[in-house]
Amino acid sequence: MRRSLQIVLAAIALSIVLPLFMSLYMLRLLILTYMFVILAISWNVIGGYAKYLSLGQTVFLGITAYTSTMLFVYLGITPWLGMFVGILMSVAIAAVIGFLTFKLRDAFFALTSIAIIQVFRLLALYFKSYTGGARGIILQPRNDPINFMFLDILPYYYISLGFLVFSILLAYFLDKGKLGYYLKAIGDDELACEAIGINTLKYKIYAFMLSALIAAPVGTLYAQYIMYVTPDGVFSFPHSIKVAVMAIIGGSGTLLGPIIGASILIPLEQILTVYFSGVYGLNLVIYGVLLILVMRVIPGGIIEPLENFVKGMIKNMDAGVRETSGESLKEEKEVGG
Amino acid sequence: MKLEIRNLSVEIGELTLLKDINLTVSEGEVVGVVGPNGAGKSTLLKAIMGLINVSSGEIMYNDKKINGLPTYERVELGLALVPEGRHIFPNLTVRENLLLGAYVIRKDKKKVEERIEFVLDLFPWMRERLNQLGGNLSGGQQQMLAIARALMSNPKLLLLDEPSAGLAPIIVSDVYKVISTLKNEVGISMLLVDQNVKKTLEVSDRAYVLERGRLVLEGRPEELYKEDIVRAYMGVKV
Amino acid sequence: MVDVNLAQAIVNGLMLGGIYMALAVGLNVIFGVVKIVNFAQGEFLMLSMYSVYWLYALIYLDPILSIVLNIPISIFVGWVTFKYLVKDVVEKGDYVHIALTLGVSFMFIGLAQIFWKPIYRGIPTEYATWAISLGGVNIGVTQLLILLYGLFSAIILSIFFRWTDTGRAMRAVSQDVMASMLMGVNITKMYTLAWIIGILVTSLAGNFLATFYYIHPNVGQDIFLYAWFVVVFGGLGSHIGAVIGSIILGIVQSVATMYISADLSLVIVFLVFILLLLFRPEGLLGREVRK
Amino acid sequence: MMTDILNVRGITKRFGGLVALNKVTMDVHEGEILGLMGPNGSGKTTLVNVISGIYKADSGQVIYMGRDVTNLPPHKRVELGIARTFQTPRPFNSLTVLENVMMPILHFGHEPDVRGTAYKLLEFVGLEKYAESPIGKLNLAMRKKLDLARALGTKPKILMIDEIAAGLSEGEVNDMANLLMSIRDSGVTLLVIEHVIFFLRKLCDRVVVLDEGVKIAEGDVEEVIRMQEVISAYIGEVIE
Repeated sequence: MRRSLQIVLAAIALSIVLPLFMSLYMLRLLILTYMFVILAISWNVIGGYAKYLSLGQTVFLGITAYTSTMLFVYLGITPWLGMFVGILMSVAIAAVIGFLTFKLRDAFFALTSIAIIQVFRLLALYFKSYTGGARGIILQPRNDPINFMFLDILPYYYISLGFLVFSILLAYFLDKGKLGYYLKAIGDDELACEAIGINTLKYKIYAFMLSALIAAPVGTLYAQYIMYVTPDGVFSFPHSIKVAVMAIIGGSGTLLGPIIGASILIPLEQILTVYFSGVYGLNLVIYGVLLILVMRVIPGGIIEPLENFVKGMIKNMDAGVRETSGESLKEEKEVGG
Repeated sequence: MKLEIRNLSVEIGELTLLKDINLTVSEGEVVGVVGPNGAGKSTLLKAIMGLINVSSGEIMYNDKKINGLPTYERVELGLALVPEGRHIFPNLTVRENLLLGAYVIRKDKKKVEERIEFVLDLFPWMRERLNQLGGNLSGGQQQMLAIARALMSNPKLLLLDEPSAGLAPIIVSDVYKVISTLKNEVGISMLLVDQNVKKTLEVSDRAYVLERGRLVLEGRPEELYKEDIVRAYMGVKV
Repeated sequence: MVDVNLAQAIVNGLMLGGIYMALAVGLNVIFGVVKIVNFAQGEFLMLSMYSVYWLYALIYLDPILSIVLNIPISIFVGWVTFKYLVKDVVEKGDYVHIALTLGVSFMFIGLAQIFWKPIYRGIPTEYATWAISLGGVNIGVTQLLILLYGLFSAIILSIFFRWTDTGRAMRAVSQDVMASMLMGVNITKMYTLAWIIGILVTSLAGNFLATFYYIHPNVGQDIFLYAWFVVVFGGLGSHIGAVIGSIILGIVQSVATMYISADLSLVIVFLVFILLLLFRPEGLLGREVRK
Repeated sequence: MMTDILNVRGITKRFGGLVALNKVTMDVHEGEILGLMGPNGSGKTTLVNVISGIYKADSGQVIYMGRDVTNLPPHKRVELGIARTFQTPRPFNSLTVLENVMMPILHFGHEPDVRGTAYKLLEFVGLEKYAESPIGKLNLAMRKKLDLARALGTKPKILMIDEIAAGLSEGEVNDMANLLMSIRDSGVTLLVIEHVIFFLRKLCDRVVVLDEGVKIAEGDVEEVIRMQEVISAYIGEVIE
């Protein structure tokens, strides 16, 4: 336990200090990765724990992005505030969607989730006079911290880091807390849940609201960072699928799985685009092949073999330490477990 | 036709369903297996058909080991099972259910028609209902259909799993009339598993009593004492 | 008097429904028998359209005539994908099916993008512009062909399922796997066959679609979402449901396009779909799927 | 004077054309162990599903402690104190043994020390050694005990137990019977569905016998299992 706390603190310190020495490219890559990690964590709440395969998860990103941006452009309300309005909207809409669709299962639910994100995308396209239609809403770059706008990239980096830490904390408390238990149980066996008195619909809706809460802030961050919002960019079916795939490849239904999945796949995708810039489509092939492999070989995701590997390493390290310092067996058990 | 089971055991995980079963069915013979629920009767029939994996032992059919064969090959060899709970195809018509029963002889259209006539003679009421959906038949009719369907492939050995389960007494008598006809007039070999001890013993040439996965008694029906059987079922002397 | 515009909208909707129908029928066979929700079905259509395209571009073979070559190609593709990708996961849950077939879909789209670039291609056929005029209502010949193909495949499959031993055995498998085994049916063989038929029916729709539609690595995704809604709407596994569902959704979309807006027409289709699902989750003609 | 904890009034349940339960009426007295017996397909599990709310009866009422609960959803009934276990145990596989038992305790929140209470329940059923183990480590008998412990976590007043002896060895069955008696001694009324008869004889104060959805006998165990109707329900017909 102490060791993992040390690792976490070290990681946070590194992610605060290192960017000061990084190239612009690296920073952009990190911001992108952080955003996708957050989205994958958000997906995991409903798709990983409760096993409801949502394929329209970025709908909450889109709702918040449009809300805060429109409030800013038309009413001059700072996106900092608009973000909270957007989050509230996302969470409320999650509750409504959840109430309507959680009676459906499996493919029905998956398809409906696709339908919902398409509806939002098409609505954003249709109400051109407010949303700018397909061209979207474009912001003019300027340095205006009060309105969530920076010319330098570092502020965006630290904000996304903040959001990331926030979402990991939420995921951590979910995983260790009551709701996490409920969702894992719902994912295992809904009938058995009803039999011990759990109103499963209620907790699925809570979970969807939490999942919206985690994804929503990314909407405003994305809009302010990219400086424009388009229907295809934020209500994106391909991105939604990618988010689900990252979490599944990393290990769905676990705390670390989505983080690992997104942290591997986004940089991998970027590296591939650099080295094979001409080969458009390669990243899709990689996603596809990985997904097939994971489903056929390690349905639990990369985290399964990784966890065993790390556990083995720690054991070996501790064995080495014990030989020299004669530590007790008890400690090893604590670390291993 | 000869079925010989040697030292058959079936285990699933830590659960032993059958242990060291030795059993034979000879040509033209009707063999009954009785025993309370959970004794392993259905498991035995499923193992013979290859619906469940055998842990050890041998299933010999006509002196050939059939343990590893897939179910459809066992059907091709001449085995047929009327499963517990009937399992007729509810959304197929009666005729279609019968045609599926003839799946392994489907290439021989003349033979199929012959078999249809054969089972319709056995179950005359079915003639008028050939185009009804199987799911719309009553429980007793479904049971008859399940038997008729199994007979379509002209099996050498018919396995029957709980043919009387869930049926009213009068229907049970009808089912057993059919089984007697099959025995006396058609001469087909049968392995019959049922909770209905009296009916089973009446129709069997030989019988086994199965209790908790083990064969505890074997003999001709008149050699099996009523007391022993009731004790096996109810745990009390009556 | 029926307004000519409305009549045209309905006819257009019928044609649109024809496209959906052709694809929905293939999806349905696979779902009905193998019980797999194939999220990669659209990519099989896409691959087929490319093979039609290349047969045209390289040896100048007419898209309709190339059906003859497309049949063995599609059967082979179906067989290989089932054997090496799908077979081992048939017994697994829906979650695995969806994720695995999504993976297959990505892989194919990616490969198409790598090999053929994300550019829009088309096959300039002479008959693409032919139309029949009926009292002011125009019917495109190529669209009519795909509608006919959709109806034709639905009918042929219904006949196959109703009147042949193999078709009957497949229906039996879809109702009760254990009992089908007891009838002597080789289940794996039936799954393989159903998968191949599903892929074949969808692939051949590509021959017709390629006569007037664009060819692009994403074409399957764009169309298939709607085909899926049709299938779910009509009732998973029901051929008549797929036919009726595709016609209804096609007409709703087309009429809404004419009277409201092209963008909102899809929103309306979605809303109709979602409403139906909420009140009749098994679809119009589907049977209740118990889990 | 005995009070009833549960009254089942004229319950009928049909599936398509099949009548699974036909006007079944029975009372469960507070603090007793009532056996519900009958051959396969006689409607025992259906009755439990109707009482627990998983099935909706076509007609009839379920009265629990004087209150009509016929139209309540399953989780509400659990809240009131009606719990059940399943024929095949249904543990939550992604949770540990202890976490499985913690679920209902967490949910109802009537205990400050969730972990401790769950652990005590595990001790009660004899699984404390496996508290931190994954479900895969448990054998069938243990999984059944886990199901019991989890159901007890809902603080039931009446617990319905579906075929807990099926598939267990003789030693395990005895062990299970003792466990059920200590559950009853802790103040929980038990409705025990079973067709292993020696288990019922060991355990029950009274039994109700169902056959083809109809109640055919009720009363003292030793008397009931010697009744001709009951024997013939079990073994078909009486052998002369």
